[in-house]
Amino acid sequence: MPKELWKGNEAIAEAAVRAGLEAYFGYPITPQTEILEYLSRRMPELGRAFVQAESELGAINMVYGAACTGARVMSSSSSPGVSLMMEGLSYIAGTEIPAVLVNVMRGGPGLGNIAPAQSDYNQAVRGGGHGDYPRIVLAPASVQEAIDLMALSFDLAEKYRMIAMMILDGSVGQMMEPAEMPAMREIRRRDYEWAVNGAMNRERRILTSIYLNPLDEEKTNLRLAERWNEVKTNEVRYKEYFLDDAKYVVVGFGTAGRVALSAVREARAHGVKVGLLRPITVSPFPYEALNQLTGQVEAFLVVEMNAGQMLDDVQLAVRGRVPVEFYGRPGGVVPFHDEILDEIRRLVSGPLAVSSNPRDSWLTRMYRNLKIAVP
Amino acid sequence: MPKELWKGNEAIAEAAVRAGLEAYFGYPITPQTEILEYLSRRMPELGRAFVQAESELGAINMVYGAACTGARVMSSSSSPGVSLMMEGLSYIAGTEIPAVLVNVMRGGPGLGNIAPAQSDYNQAVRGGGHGDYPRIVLAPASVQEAIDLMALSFDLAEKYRMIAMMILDGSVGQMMEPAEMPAMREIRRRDYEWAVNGAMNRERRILTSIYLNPLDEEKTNLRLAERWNEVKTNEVRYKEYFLDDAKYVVVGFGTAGRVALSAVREARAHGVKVGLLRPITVSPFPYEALNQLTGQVEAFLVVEMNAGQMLDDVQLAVRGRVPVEFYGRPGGVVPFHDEILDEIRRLVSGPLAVSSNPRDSWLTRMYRNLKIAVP
Amino acid sequence: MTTDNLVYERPEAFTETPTHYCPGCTHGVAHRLVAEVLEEMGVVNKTVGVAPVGCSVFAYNYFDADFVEAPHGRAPAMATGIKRVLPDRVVFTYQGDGDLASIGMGEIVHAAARGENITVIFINNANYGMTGGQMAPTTLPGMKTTSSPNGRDVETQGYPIKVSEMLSTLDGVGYCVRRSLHDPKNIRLAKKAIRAAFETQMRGLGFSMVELLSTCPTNWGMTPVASMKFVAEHMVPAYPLGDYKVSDAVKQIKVQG
Amino acid sequence: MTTDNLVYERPEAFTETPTHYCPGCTHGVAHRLVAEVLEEMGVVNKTVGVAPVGCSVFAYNYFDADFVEAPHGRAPAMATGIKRVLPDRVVFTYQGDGDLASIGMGEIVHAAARGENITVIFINNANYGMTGGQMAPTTLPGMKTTSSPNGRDVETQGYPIKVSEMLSTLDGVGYCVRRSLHDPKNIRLAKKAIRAAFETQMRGLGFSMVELLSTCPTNWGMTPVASMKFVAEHMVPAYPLGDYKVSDAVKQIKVQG
Amino acid sequence: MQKEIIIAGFGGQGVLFGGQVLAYAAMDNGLNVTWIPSYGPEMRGGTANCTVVIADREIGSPLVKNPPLAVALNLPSFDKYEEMLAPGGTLVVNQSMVDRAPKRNDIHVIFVPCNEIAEEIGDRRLLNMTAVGALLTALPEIKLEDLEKALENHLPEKHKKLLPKNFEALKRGFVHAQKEWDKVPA
Amino acid sequence: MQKEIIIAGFGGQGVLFGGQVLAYAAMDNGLNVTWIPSYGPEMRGGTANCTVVIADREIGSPLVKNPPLAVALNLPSFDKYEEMLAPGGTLVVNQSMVDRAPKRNDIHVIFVPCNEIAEEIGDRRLLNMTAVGALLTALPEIKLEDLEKALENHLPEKHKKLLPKNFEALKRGFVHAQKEWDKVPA
Amino acid sequence: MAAKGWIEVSDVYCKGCELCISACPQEVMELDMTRLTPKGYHPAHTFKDGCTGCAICALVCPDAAITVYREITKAAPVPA
Amino acid sequence: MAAKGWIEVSDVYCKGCELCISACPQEVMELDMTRLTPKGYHPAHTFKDGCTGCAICALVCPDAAITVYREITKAAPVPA
Ligand SMILES: Cc1ncc(C[n+]2csc(CCOP(=O)(O)OP(=O)(O)O)c2C)c(N)n1
Ligand SMILES: Cc1ncc(C[n+]2csc(CCOP(=O)(O)OP(=O)(O)O)c2C)c(N)n1
Ligand code: SF4
Ligand code: SF4
Ligand code: SF4
Ligand code: SF4
Ligand code: SF4
Ligand code: SF4
Ligand SMILES: [Mg+2]
Ligand SMILES: [Mg+2]
Repeated sequence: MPKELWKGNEAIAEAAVRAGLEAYFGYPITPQTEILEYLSRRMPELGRAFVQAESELGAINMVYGAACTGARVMSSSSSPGVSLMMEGLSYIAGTEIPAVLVNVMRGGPGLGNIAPAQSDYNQAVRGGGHGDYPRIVLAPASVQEAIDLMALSFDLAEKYRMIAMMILDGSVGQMMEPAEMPAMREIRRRDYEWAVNGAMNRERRILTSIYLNPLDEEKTNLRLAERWNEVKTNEVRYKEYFLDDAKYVVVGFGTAGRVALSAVREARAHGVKVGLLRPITVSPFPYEALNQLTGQVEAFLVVEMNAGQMLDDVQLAVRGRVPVEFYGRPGGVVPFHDEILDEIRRLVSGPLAVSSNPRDSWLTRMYRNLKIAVP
Repeated sequence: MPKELWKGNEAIAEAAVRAGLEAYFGYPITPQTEILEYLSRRMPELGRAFVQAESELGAINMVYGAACTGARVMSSSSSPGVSLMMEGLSYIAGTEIPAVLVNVMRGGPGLGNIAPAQSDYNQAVRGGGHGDYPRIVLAPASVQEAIDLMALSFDLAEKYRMIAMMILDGSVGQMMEPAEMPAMREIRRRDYEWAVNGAMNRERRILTSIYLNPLDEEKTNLRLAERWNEVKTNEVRYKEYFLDDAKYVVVGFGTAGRVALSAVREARAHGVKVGLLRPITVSPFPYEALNQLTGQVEAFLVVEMNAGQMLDDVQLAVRGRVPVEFYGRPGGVVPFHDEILDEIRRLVSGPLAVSSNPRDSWLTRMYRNLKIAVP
Repeated sequence: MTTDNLVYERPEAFTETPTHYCPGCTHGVAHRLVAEVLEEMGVVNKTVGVAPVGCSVFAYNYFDADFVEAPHGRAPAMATGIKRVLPDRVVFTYQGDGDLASIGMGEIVHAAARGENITVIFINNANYGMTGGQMAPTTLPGMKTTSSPNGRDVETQGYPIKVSEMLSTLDGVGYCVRRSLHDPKNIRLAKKAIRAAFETQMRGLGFSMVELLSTCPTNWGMTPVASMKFVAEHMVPAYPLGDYKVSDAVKQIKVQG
Repeated sequence: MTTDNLVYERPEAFTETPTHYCPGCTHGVAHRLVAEVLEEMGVVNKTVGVAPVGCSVFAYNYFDADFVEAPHGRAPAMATGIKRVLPDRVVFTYQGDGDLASIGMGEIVHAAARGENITVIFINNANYGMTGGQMAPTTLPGMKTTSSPNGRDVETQGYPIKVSEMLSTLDGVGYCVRRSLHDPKNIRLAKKAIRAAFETQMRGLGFSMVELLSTCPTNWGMTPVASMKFVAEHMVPAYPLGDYKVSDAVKQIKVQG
Repeated sequence: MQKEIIIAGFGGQGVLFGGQVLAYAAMDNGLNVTWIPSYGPEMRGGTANCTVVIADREIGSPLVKNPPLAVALNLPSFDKYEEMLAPGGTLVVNQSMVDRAPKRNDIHVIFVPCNEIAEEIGDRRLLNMTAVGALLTALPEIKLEDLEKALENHLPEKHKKLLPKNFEALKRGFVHAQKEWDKVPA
Repeated sequence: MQKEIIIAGFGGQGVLFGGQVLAYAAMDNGLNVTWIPSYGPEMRGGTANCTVVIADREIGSPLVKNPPLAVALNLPSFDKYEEMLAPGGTLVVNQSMVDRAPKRNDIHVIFVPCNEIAEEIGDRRLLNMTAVGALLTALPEIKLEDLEKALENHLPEKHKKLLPKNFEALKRGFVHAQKEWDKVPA
Repeated sequence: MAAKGWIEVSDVYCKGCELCISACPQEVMELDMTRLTPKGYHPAHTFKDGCTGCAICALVCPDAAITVYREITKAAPVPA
Repeated sequence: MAAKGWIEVSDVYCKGCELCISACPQEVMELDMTRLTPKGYHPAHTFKDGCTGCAICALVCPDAAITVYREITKAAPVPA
C-alpha cells in the first residue's frame, strides 16, 4: 500500500477497522474524539456496530459485554474518561477476556487541559483498577507505529486473554504523518472455548469475575501472574538508537522518546556517546534490556511528559548500580529537544550520585528553570 | 476514656465523628457497610449530614462538593467502589482541597470476593486516577490504630490540602478489639482562604482543576510535588519491632505486617535475628528507614496480601544492595504466621541472590506450595 | 377411565443447582418464570443472560443458558455490547432495585432511550438484599432499613423512584409494565408479561422491561408468608401494577400458549 | 418635561469578563437571566454555583459569585454535597445536555428523587458543543452531527430523551419546566421560570429545574439568527414548552417584581 | 501468655456472641484480645465461626491455623477443628449435634450436651453460653465470674433480664465440663 | 536534511491546510514529514498554528522552539515568531495584516500582501497558498510543481475546481517572495 | 367432582418457606415436622387427601421444588 | 406617541451576532461595518432614529452588551 498522510487518531481508527474491529463503543473527549467520529461513519458503512455510549462507564461495560462473546471490540478515551473505566477494566481482567482500549492522554490531574501528556503511565501500568491484574500497555511514538501497534493490540489481547491498552499523548493523536495502512483483514469470529454467545447446543458457558472462595481467587491471581510471565518472556518490545557504544542512555516512551531522539542526535553530533532506549511495550517493561545496559553505561536519563512515573521502572531495572536522572514536563507541556540536550550535557559534565529519588533534584532544577522561563 | 470492644468499621465511623466529621457520603459495599450503617444513625442524631449516595461516583462527588466548602467530610468504600471514584479523586487532587476516603479492601480483581486483601496498594499509592497527584495513604493494622489514624487523616488532609486515604483490609474492618476513643472534638468550620461557601461580602472564590494553559498546569503539578516534599519530610510513620540487631527484616503493612509480627516473634524465640518494619504511612513510604537498614541487613522479606505491590517500593529503597524476597497471598487469603515463619527460615538458610524480580521465584514457590495445599 | 398426567414440573431451562436464596424469597419465583418463558419460546439455547451484583449475582448458576456477570448496575451496558455483536441472540438482564435504580440509573435509562433490543427483568424488593438490607431508591417512605434506622425520611433520604413510570416516558421503550409476585394470580400475570417482553425483543420492537414487586423476607424481618402480605398491602399501593408503556407495534403481538 | 432614565444595563451579578461563547450562542442569554434573577432576589452573595464540563465550563468566570467546577455530569452530586453542609446557601448547577442527560443521568435523577434543594439550569442545545458537535441524547432524529454523520438514526442511535418529562415523574421534584430562548417573549418566560425555580429552592420545596432550549450556531452550522428559527421550528415541536411539574407548595409562591 | 480460641457452628447458634463474651471478659481483665468473625459471602445462611486471641502483649496475627482451644457446636465444625487443633489442645463439642466419637487421642475432647442443657434452662438460644462455660476448664486466664461480669457490663440493656439464665448456662456448661475433664485421658 | 516550519495565524486563515499542503508535497517527494497542529481548548475561536518538519531520516521531535522557517499570517504571529525564529531563518509575513517593520536583522523577513493577492485572484481563502508559495523561496527541497502535484492529488474532489486558482496563488506568492528576497539583506 | 391430584416435593430444593402451604386452595399442605432435608429444612408435604392437582403450590414455589400430577378422566376426543 | 429611547452597545462585549438586530421591533439596528471591536467583530449600533427604549435588543443579547435608556415624560405623581 502507498503511504498516505494520516492523522494519528483517524489512523488508529482505520487500523482498528482493518484489524477486524467488530464493534466500537466510546464517548467523545478531546483529544481523541476523532477516533469516535471516524468510526461513527466508517463502522456503519461496513455493517459493523458503533455505539456512542452514555458515558465512559457505559462504553467500557459495552466493551466488556461484547468482548465476552469473543468479538474484536475496543473503546478509546482520554485521561478523565479512562479513570471512569477502572472498575470495568478490573472486571475485564478478572474475567480473563481480551479487550482493547486506547488512551490519548491529556494534561491532568482533574479536568486539567487537553494538551499532550504522559501522566497516566502509572494508571495504565500499575494502578488503576482494584486488585492484582496484569495488562499489556503499548506506547507508540508515531502515526505509523500507532497503526502497527493497533493490530498488535488485538492480537496480543486475544492471545493472552488480557487487556491491551495503547497509551499515546494528544500530540500523536493530533499529528499527521505519512503512514502505510495494512490490508483489510477479514473478520473471523473465532468460537473461543470461553466465549459466551448463546449456547447453541453446546454446554452452556459462564463468564464472571467472582471467586467467592479466596483460595479460588488466589488461584486466579496466580494464573494471571503465570500468564504474565509468558507475556514478559515473549512480548517485550523497544527501540534502540546509538546504544552500541553509549556511555549515557536516555530512556523515554512515546513523544518524549521521540523528542529525545533529536536531542541524542544533536549530542552525538557534538561527540557525546549517548544513546536512546524507547520502550514500545511499557508493560511488559524492558527491564532486562536496561539491566544489560547498566554494565556499559555511566548514567541514565529518564525523560517523560509527567512528574516521573516510568522512572520507577527504570530504577527498578538499574537497581542503583549507576545514577538515574530525571527530566519531566508535566501538565501538558511537550519538551523541546534542546531542553533534553541541556540535560544530557548536565549528565556528561557530572558529578552525579546514585540517589533514591531523582525527582527531588529535578524539582529543584525545574523551579530554577521555570523561574527564568516563566516569570 | 476506658477501653471498649470496638468493631473496626464502627470504630472508624465513631472516630470520624469525634474528629468532627460534618458530612458523610457513601454507598453500601461489603466489607465496609458498617461504616455507612453506623453513620446513618449517628450523624442525624448529632444533626450532621448523612447521604446514602446513588453510587460511589455520586458519593465521591458529594465529598468533592462538600469539601470545597471547607467542611470535614469523608466517604468510605471497598475495592470495586473505590475504582469508581478515580475520576473524582483526580479532580479533588487537582483542585487541591482536603478529602478523606477509607478503602476497606477485598479480594479482586473484578467482583472477586469480600475476603480481606491488600491488592489496592498500587491504586492507592501510585495509580488510580489520571494525572500526577500525590496523596497520603495510611494503613492501620489494628482497631486502635484505625481510630488514631482516622483523626490524623483529617488533620493531614487539611494541613496539606490533599487526599488522605486510609486503606485497610476487610479483617481489620470486621475485627473487634479493645480500643480507646478520643474525646469528641468540637466542629469548627474554618474559613479557609480557599473555601467556596457563598461569598458573603468577601471577594468571590473559585475552585477548579482546569488549567488550560499547559504552563499553568505544569506549575500546579510542581506545586503539588513541592508540597509532597513537605509531606515526605514531616509525615513518614512506621513501626519497628526488633530492628536493633536484625540481620533479616520483614516488611509488611496492615494485617500482613501484624501476622508477620507473630512469625518474627516465633523466629526470635528460635534465635533468629529477625525484625519487622511495619509502614503506617505507605505513602509517603519509609524509604529512608529502609535505606538505613540496608547497611545492617542481609536480606529483606516483603509480605503482602497481594501479588507484590509494596514490593516495588521496598526494592526502590534497597536498590539492589541486598536481596529482597517476597511472600504474598493474593485474592482474599490471609496468611497464617507459620507460612511467614517458613519464609524467614528460607531466608536464613540461604543462599539468596539479588534479583530484579522476586515475584518470579515467589510464583514458583506458590505453585509448589499450593499443589500441596490445594489439590 | 383415567391416566396419569404430569401437570407441572421444574423447568428444563433450570440447572439442577438449588438456589442460594433465602427460604421464600421471590427471586426464585422470578427465576422460574423466566426459565419457563424461555423454554416455552424455545430460545434457551440462544439466550445470553446478564446477571447483576445483588442477591441474584449467582443467577448464572441456575439457568441452563450462557451467562455473564456484570459490575454493579452495568448490566444494561453489557447487554448492549452483547446484543450489538449478536443481534440474533436473546439477551436479557436480571437486576435488583439497587443495581438498576441506584448505581445503574444511567445505564438503564440510556439502554431504554436507545431502544436497545434487550429484555430487563427488574426485581423491586425495596431494599439492598445482598449487602444486608440497606435502603434502596425503592424503599417505601418510613420503612426501616439498616441505613434508614428510623425509617426512610423522605426529607433527607428522598422519595421512592417509580422506575416503570419514569422509563415509560422514553420513546425507545417498546414494553414496560409492573407486575407483582405476591400471589398466584399475580404470578400468572407476571409470567404473561415476561413472555410479552421477550416477544418484544424477538421482534425487534425495542427495549422491554418487566418490573416485579418481590419480597425480601430476611431483611424485612418477616416470614415469607407475611412478606407476601406486605407486598400486597404496602408495595402495590405505592407501586401500582399496570402497563406503563406498550407500543402500538407490541400491542399487535399475539402469542399462543 | 422629561428626565433620563436607565431602562436596562448589564447585571451587576456579572463580572466584567467577556464570555468565550461563540457569537450569538444563547448560553449567554441563559447566563444573563440567571444573573438577573440572583441579583433581583438579592442572593448573589450567598450563592454557590456549580459549573459543568461543556461549553459552560468557564461559567465561573462570568458570575460574580462563588463557584466550583464539577467533573463531567457530576454537578448535581457536587451541589448535593455543598447544599448538605451549607443548607442556607443558594446552590445551583448549570449543565449542558451531554453533561446532564448523558454521562450525568444517574446524578440528576437521584438529586431530583432525593428532592435535593438545589436549582438546575439545563441547557438543551441538541449536541455536545464543546467537543465539536457530537450527538447528544437530545439530538433530534435525523439531525447531522459529527458522530451521526448521516443524521441521527433512531434505530441504532436511539431516541431523544425528554428530560423534563422524565424527571417530572419523580416525587422529589418541586418545580420542573421547559422554556426556550429563541425570541424575546420566550426569553421573558424563561426568566420567570428561573425565578420560580430559585424561589422553590429558597423555600425548601425540593428540587427545581428549568430546561432551556438553546442554540449552538457554530456546530449547527447556522447563523445565530437562523439558529433561533431552528429552535422555534424544530426544537420546540420536539420538546414542547410547558410546566411539567409544579408542586402544590410551589404553586403558592407569589413573587413580586 | 497467648491463647487462641475458635468457636464454630451454624449461623444462629450464637457463635459470634459466644466469642464476644470471652473477648469482653479478657478485656475487662486487662488483657489484649482480638475477636474476628468469618464474615460470609454477601448473603445469608451457612456456617459461622470466630477466632478470639487473648494475650498479655501486643497481639500479632489475629488468626491461627492450629488453635489450642476450640468450640464446635455442630458436626461439620467438629470434623474440621478436631483435625486442626494443636496437639494437647482442648475441643469443646456440642454433643447434642454430634453422634460420633473423637478420632484423635492427642487432644482433649469435652462433650457437652449444649442444646439439652439450654432447653432445660428454658432458652434454646443459650447453648452457646453452655459451651463457653465449658471452655473455661481449659482457659484458666478467665474465670466464671469474669464472664458473668462481662455479661453484666456488656449485654445490651434490653437483654439484661436474661442475665440469670445466662449465668446458669455458663455455670452448667462449666460444671459439666469439669466432670468430663476428669474423664478425659490427659 | 531536516527543516522545521511553523505556520501561524487566526483560525479561518487556512493555517492548518497550508501546512498540510507542504506535508503532502514532502511525502510525495519521498521525504519524512510530520504535521502537528496547535489543537486549541475544547471550544471555538482564537489563533491557530501548525508545525511541519521535513527530513530525509526518521523524524525525532515534531516540535521546534526556534524554527528556521515560519509563516505569520497576522500581527500576533509576527510578534511571536519574529522573536523565536532561528538566526539566519526566514519569516514570511502577511503584509496585509501587519503594519510594522521587522525588529531583528539576523533573519530574512519576506513581506507578502497575501490578502490582496488572494482577493485579486478572486478568493479571499487563498491567502494561505500565497504565503506557502512564498515560503518555497527558502525551502529548496520542495518545488512549486511539487505543491501543485500535492494539491492535485490530495485536494478533496469537491474542491478540485479550485485548483487553477490555488496554483495561481502559490505562484504569485512565490514570485513576489523572490522579488522581496533580493531586497532582503542576507 | 373435583379432579384428583398429587404432588411430589423435592428434598433437594424445598426450603420449608410455607408459601405453597398458604397458597394451596384445598389446604392440604403443611411442613413435615418429622423430617429434615439435607440442608436442614422441614419440607412441605400434603398431609391429607383433597389435592386437585391445581398446581398453585408449584406456581408460588420459589424453589421449583414441586412436581404436580393429576388423574384425568378421558373425555370425548377433542378435535385436533 | 412612542417613547424616545437610545442604546449603547459595548465594544468589549458585542460579538456582532445580529440577534438584537433581528429582534428590534423598530428595525433601527444594524452592524456597524465601518468599525471593528478589539476582538475583531463589527459591533451592532442604531443606524437611524426610532428607538423606543423597549429593551428588546438587550433582552436577546447573549453578551449583555447593550445598555438601554429612555426619555420618560413626568407623569402625575404616583401615590407611594
Ligand atoms: C461498585 C459496587 N458497589 C457496591 C457493591 C456492593 N453491593 C453488592 S450487591 C448491592 C446491592 C444489591 O441490591 P439490589 O440490587 O437491590 O439486589 P437485591 O440483593 O436486593 O436483590 C451492593 C450495594 C458492589 N458489589 N459494587
Ligand atoms: C469524563 C469526561 N468525558 C468526556 C469529556 C469531554 N467532554 C467535554 S464537554 C463534553 C460535552 C459537553 O456537551 P454538553 O454538556 O451538551 O454542553 P455544551 O458544550 O453543548 O454546552 C464532553 C463529552 C470530559 N471532559 N470528561
Ligand atoms: S436477602 Fe432478601 S432478596 Fe436476598 S435472597 Fe434473602 S430474602 Fe431474597
Ligand atoms: S460551540 Fe455551540 S454551545 Fe458552544 S459556545 Fe459555540 S455556539 Fe455555544
Ligand atoms: S396442586 Fe393444588 S391442591 Fe394440590 S397441593 Fe398443590 S395447591 Fe394444593
Ligand atoms: S413453596 Fe417450595 S420451597 Fe417453599 S415450602 Fe413449599 S415446596 Fe418448599
Ligand atoms: S445581540 Fe449583543 S452581541 Fe449580538 S450583535 Fe447585538 S449587541 Fe452585539
Ligand atoms: S431599545 Fe427597542 S427599539 Fe431601541 S434599539 Fe433596542 S430593540 Fe430597537
Ligand atoms: Mg433489592
Ligand atoms: Mg449541549
